[in-house]
Amino acid sequence: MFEGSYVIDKFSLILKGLFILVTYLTFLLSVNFVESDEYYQGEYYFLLLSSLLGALVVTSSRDLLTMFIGIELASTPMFLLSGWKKGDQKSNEGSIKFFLLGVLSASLILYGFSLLYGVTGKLVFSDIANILIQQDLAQSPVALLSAILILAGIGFKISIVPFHSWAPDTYEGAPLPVTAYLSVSSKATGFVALIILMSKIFFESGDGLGIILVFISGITMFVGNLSALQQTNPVRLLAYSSIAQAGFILAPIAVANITNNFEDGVYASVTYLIIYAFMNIGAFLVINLLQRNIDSENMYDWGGLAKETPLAGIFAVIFFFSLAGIPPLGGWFAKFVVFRSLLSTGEIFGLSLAIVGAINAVIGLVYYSRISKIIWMDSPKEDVQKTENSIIPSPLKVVGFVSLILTIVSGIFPGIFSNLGEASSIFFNS
Amino acid sequence: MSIQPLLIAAAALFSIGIYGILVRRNAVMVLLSIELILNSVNINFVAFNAMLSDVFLNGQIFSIFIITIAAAEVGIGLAIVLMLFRNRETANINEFDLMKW
Amino acid sequence: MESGLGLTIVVFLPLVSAIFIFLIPKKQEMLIKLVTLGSALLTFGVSLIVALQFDFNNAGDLQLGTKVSWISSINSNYEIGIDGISLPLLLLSTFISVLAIIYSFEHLPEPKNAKGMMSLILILETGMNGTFVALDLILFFVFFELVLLPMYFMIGIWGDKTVRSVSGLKNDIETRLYASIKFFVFTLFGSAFMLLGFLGLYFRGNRTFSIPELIELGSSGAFTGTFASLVFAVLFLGFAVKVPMWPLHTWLPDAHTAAPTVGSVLLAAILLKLGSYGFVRIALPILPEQAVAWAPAIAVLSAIGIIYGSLACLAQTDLKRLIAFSSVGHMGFVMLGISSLTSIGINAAMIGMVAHGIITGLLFFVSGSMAHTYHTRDMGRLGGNMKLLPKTGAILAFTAMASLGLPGLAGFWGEFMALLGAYNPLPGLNITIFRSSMVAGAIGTVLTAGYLLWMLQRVNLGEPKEEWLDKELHDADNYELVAWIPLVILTVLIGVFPKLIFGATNDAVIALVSKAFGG
Amino acid sequence: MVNQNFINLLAEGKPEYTDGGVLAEFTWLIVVLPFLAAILITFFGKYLPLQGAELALGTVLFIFSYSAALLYEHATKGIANEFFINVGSIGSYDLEFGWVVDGLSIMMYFVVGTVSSLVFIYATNYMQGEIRYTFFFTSLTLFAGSMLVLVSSPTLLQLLIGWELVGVCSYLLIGHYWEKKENSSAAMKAFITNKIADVGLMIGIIVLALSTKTLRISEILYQSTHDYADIKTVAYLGGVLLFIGAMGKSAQFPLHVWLPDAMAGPTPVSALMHAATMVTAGVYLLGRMFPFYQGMASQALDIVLLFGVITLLGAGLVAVVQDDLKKVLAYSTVSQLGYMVTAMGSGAYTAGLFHLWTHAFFKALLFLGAGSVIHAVHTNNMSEMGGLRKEMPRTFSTFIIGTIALAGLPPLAGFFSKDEILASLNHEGHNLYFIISVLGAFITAFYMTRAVLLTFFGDYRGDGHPHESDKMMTIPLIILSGFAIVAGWANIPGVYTGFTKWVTTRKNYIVEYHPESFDLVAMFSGLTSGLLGIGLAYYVYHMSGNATDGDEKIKIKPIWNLLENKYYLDFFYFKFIIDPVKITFAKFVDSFNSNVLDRFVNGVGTTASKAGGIVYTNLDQGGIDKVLNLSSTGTDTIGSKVKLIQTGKTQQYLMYFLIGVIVISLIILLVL
Repeated sequence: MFEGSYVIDKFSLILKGLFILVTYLTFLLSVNFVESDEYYQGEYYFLLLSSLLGALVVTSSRDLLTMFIGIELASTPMFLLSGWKKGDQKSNEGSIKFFLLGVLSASLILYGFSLLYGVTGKLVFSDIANILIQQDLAQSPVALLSAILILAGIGFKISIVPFHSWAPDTYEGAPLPVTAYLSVSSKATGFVALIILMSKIFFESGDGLGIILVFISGITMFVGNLSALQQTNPVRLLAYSSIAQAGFILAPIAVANITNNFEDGVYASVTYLIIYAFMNIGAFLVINLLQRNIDSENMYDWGGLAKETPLAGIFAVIFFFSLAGIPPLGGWFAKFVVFRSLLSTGEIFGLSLAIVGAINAVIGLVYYSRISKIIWMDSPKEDVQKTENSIIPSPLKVVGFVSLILTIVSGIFPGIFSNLGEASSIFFNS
Repeated sequence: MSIQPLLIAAAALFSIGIYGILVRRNAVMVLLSIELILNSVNINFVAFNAMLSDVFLNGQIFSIFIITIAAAEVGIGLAIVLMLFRNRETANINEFDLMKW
Repeated sequence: MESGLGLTIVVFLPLVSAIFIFLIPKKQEMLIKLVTLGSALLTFGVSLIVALQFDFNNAGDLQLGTKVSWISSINSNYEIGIDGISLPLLLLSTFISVLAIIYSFEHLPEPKNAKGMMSLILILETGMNGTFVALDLILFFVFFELVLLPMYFMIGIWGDKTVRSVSGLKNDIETRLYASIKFFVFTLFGSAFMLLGFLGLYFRGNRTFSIPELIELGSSGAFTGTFASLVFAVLFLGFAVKVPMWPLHTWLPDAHTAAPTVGSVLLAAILLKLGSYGFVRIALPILPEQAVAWAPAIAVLSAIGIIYGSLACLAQTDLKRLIAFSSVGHMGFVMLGISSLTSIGINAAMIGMVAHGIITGLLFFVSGSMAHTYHTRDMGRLGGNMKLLPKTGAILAFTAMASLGLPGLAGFWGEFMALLGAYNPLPGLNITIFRSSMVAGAIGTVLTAGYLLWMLQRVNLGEPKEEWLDKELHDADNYELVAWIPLVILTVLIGVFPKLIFGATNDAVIALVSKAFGG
Repeated sequence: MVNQNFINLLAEGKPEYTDGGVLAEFTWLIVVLPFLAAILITFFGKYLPLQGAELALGTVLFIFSYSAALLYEHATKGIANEFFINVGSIGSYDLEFGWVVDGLSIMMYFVVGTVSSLVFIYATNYMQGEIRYTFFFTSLTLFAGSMLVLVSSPTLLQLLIGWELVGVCSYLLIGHYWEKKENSSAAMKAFITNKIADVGLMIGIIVLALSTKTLRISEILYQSTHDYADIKTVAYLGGVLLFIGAMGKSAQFPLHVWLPDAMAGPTPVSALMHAATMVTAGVYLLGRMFPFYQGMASQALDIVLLFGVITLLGAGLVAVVQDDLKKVLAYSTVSQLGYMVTAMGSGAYTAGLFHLWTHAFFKALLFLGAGSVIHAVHTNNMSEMGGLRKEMPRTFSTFIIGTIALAGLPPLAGFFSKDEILASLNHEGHNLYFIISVLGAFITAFYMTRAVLLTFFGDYRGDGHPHESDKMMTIPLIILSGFAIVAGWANIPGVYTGFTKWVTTRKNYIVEYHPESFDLVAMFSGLTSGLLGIGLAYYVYHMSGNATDGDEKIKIKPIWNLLENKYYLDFFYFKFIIDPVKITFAKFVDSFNSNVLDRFVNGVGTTASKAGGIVYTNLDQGGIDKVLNLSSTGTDTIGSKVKLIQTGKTQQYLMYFLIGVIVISLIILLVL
């Protein structure tokens, strides 16, 4: 379509499905939030839908302009949504940080795009790649510089170190459903863009890019996980957790850049993204549910909360341990495919990254288990005020059970999701 | 006409914008700096288009899109700044550090 | 039964029941307990039927299994089956689960919550049974890890609430919290790397996760060199943590001490076996060359474990902690047997595993019960238990005797045969190391006798301390006896007639050894 | 299940033995029955009129009659047969239980049966009213049963099982009065000491089994008498290791320390243990494996001999200084076991077993007699006895018979057996050992006479009025004294050598010296030393004044102290082995575990957490500030830099972002 700048293939369809489902879950998550205060309902949903549209465009875009529009469309509404709690200064502050960094990153992407255009004169990825290869420019400094600028710009969206600093603040400030959306859909959009760019344009750019990505991926895991260990605010904890997870998702792409085996890498990343989406939404839901019952943002005050809302307690166990990657919950398979793609060629960077990943899986367990530990094992703190709120609204229940089923099913019958991942990767083989 | 001066101008504009982002305290000024950066990209695109004599005018089209989007972003940015200003009675972005640790 | 139906039922019935239990309202405790017991009994029954269908004449072959595509994209299959090596452990697992549930009928620690405990036990059982029947590395891994969550919560929620100081940590911490996370992190640490090892095998081994296929490849020398030694190292890490082998054992005493009675029983009886079973099922046959290279190290570590565990026991004042350390020693014998790489040694390990499961399980039952009755595990305060709780005391004495490897009881075979195996390891192994390890192990038996008798003297014998005299102490009730007596009988039966185990394992072990090591 | 194996028994030499027929085939009954009885007694004993004692009695009486029948059959026709039950295979090894019916085992069955029966009868009365009466009989029955498992064993495996079961039963019985810590400690000591020795046995079995590829004793003996190379290389080692095992059970120096302490148990236990069921196990083992020792491990026999001699002398000397009547007898047992082991060591197979046989009867007699005395006076100490010969005439007269038998005066049992040992030593040319053994005989006579004098002569020094014991106790005494008299006649050189024939089942394997007639030198020196001992003791403790002063007259302070402290062996063990292990090592390991390993683990945890803190606070949240602060401290700041430093959070994040870009660019473009 449009001379190859907009394609419909399995990759895009599968990811479109994911985005739509995630947005739907976010809607459900939002119903109560939007109703609970005097927010602008119509605009809220409109903006979310706009963002969804952007994400859908990105999955299909195969030229610079379409992709740029998609990215902007996906992220611009989020600037507003993250500041949706108008009276809340934290929300404002998160919003401005998000905005400034977002715009900066957009500019960097643009600058990179402009360089690419300048070198090749083309906008469509396949053309660009052809010319880069023909004229032996794939490893030229200009191409690399544009790659770096683009990487930085997208790195912001997927919040990898060192472009992650906005994430904790914004996550903390933004309304919870928006945070969930940010950490899932926005991040996925970024990854989709990254996957497309890396595999369509920069696949010949030499090992340097891949190696730097490998390092970024490893450092991201460490920084995310180690910082998450320090958090007392559960949302901030999830923010750092999602940073660490980004490291995992990035890892296969990074190694694919070195080995040029994008099929495996894309397969792993997409599978991870799909599984990650549901368990992360579930995790945010858990925070949401628990916060309804207690008036404290310090999770260490949440002792014994599971006894008040056992369902939330069970959700907490499922989703957080799934994030930690404990079988038979979905997260294990996500980690597994990542390890699998890292080791597939037995090349040293993949191997090292796999070891780093294994260590990080263990570190991650410590803080992922913490919330379950607090709400199930600790005794209630007496000085914290509790709000009786035992009835869980049905939209939230739906979100919970949908995510729950998907998380568990993806752990027990990973075939379903891995087939999606595999299907999506086929395109990249040709 | 050589393309270098244009590119250098664009790069300079870009750097000025970056400097502005980093140094200006007033949020509005920061927004303006962002405009500078976006415009530097525009110059790039247009210049490249001219240099390559791209018959599809891809660069030109791209820059029009950028202008549009820049406008939208500044609008959003101003909205956010306004909201902040209402709540904090200041537009100094250095004072926004509630979530320091 | 080519469909593998029986084994599938054995594996998944508990899980299905656990889900079913989730749906029963919390108030109907009796119903929950009955459903749990029913499903565990049914599972045990089916496992017995499976055992009857098992062809003992071909115990070396994998039987009664099936192979269904599971995760096609990575060529991982739902491949299950049992042979003489896994059958005894499977039966042990289903059996001990039944007993644990019976025991839990009346002995739920605080906070009661039968629903939670029962469903956790059932999930745990699925994990344990699954590990013993899985013939696919990924399937194995999933089941292997499945036991973590239930056990983590079992320790963390129902565990020991005493606050204690832990060296290296600034703040005092509740035993259960410390122990649960330590257990979890340790095991995950091992298994995360183990998974990498599995993947390594997958990529070098024609992209298959099937254990039988990998064994074929392994015995034909497909895995060699640095690659193989790396893979063995990570597999070792994964399994050795679980066994646990010295010096990776430190999670064990804490976990056992903190866990509720049922938890420590299942932990000792079955969970530890997952590690040693992994060695026998996966590490040795797939990487025979590396197994030979690593065997001396394993032997030495086992010997250290035996001596170390026994010495540590001598210094304990906490009854459960003592038994926990004794596990380190006993599993040392199991690993010593395995490290000899001979059919004798591995057979010894197999019977050692079963015996340790029965005996140490029983020890934990009894000690847990005593801790519950006395509200203390401090052996300095106990004493005269034979007078206060004669039934419990008698069983404790019997089990301690069994645990110290008394001939005629189950524990003897594992120890003696392991030493027998270690004296003449596989030809080509360094005989000095093995014989030294064997002597160390033999000295360990003396120390074992020492600490167990000392424990008996302090706990069971003597006049009761004054603080207990005016207290009303309840001796073992019927639920406890129903849970314990079968183990006592089994201990004697296996002790007198080891063919119960060897009959199944011997052929399988011989087949394994001859395939892997040609001996 | 049952298969018969004649290869090693009858295939060679003259088939002068029968297979024993039904009688042999059902010998397993006497092994299994005690265990069944023990279970029955445990669960139903309390409800029976005699509280379970009748079951125990019935069992041992059955054993006695069955073994008597076997003995008769054997003495008339000769039986040699063995039966196996497979209980599992491991590798290529068959694990087998079974029972062997040959002269040696029949002799042991008979000894166990006889002594047990009498002790059990005695105990029903002796233990009347004692705590845990029923359980006592359970353990006692088990004890006898375990010993039968041991002696009936055709495989080393079953031997080991019986071996350790005996140890456990002894633990139960010695610690019968476990309310007192000394008693349970004594029980533990017995168990642990035996366990240490068992390690030797265990390794010895492993060595032999692996080199012969079998666990069957007969097969091992066959190989060791037919010059098989595999076993030859390990024969010395195996022999020594097996002997270490024997040292534990048969209380040889330096592992004898448990035996005197074992007196903590009730007296019937001591009688059983010292006469029939436990301490003889070691000698039995040496006897059972004798063809192996002789065939291949003759060097090991030298060691056996050495330890036997040390034991017989050392323990005899300690017996002299004891005040506790039971301890005198205990050390005497150790000393006599020394004789048996010496005999085995010198190659006198029959003599050793013969001494075992006679000793079983008279030592049981002595212990039961001592028990009768103790029962009457409620103390073990001879210093509180005296003059009991009037009050307890039957006990006295039987005790005297036992004493004379032990001292080795003809025609009582001890004379013949001891004489044969001495003769054998003399014949083999072990002159030094011969002299020591003769000296031992002198000491034996001396301390026994001393004990008799202190106990039965002089005036009563205790409280209360002792009475003769009940019939149930004295009848066994009388029967036993009958045995003590006649048991020795089973093997009189030149007259009747039936015993030799009884025990030399595997005739072809054992080459030993059988005195055709009395060895006059040996007989003369043995007899003389015995008489001298009696005479000297009589002089010191009776003729020259009060019995209690006797000790003072022969007291040579340093030696006496040494003996009273049992050569400081216990002290040594505690100070240098047990305490270091139990306290130093154990504490060390424990603290290593919690302070090194755990600390390391927790350290990793805290380090990770600290690293998290550092990453989070310094890098993630404030890194730029620090970096810029550092770089600006040296140089005087220009305006822009100052501004940079003062930037707030948002701009710091932006800064981060750009620095990230720059660093990455530099790395990619310059480094990679």
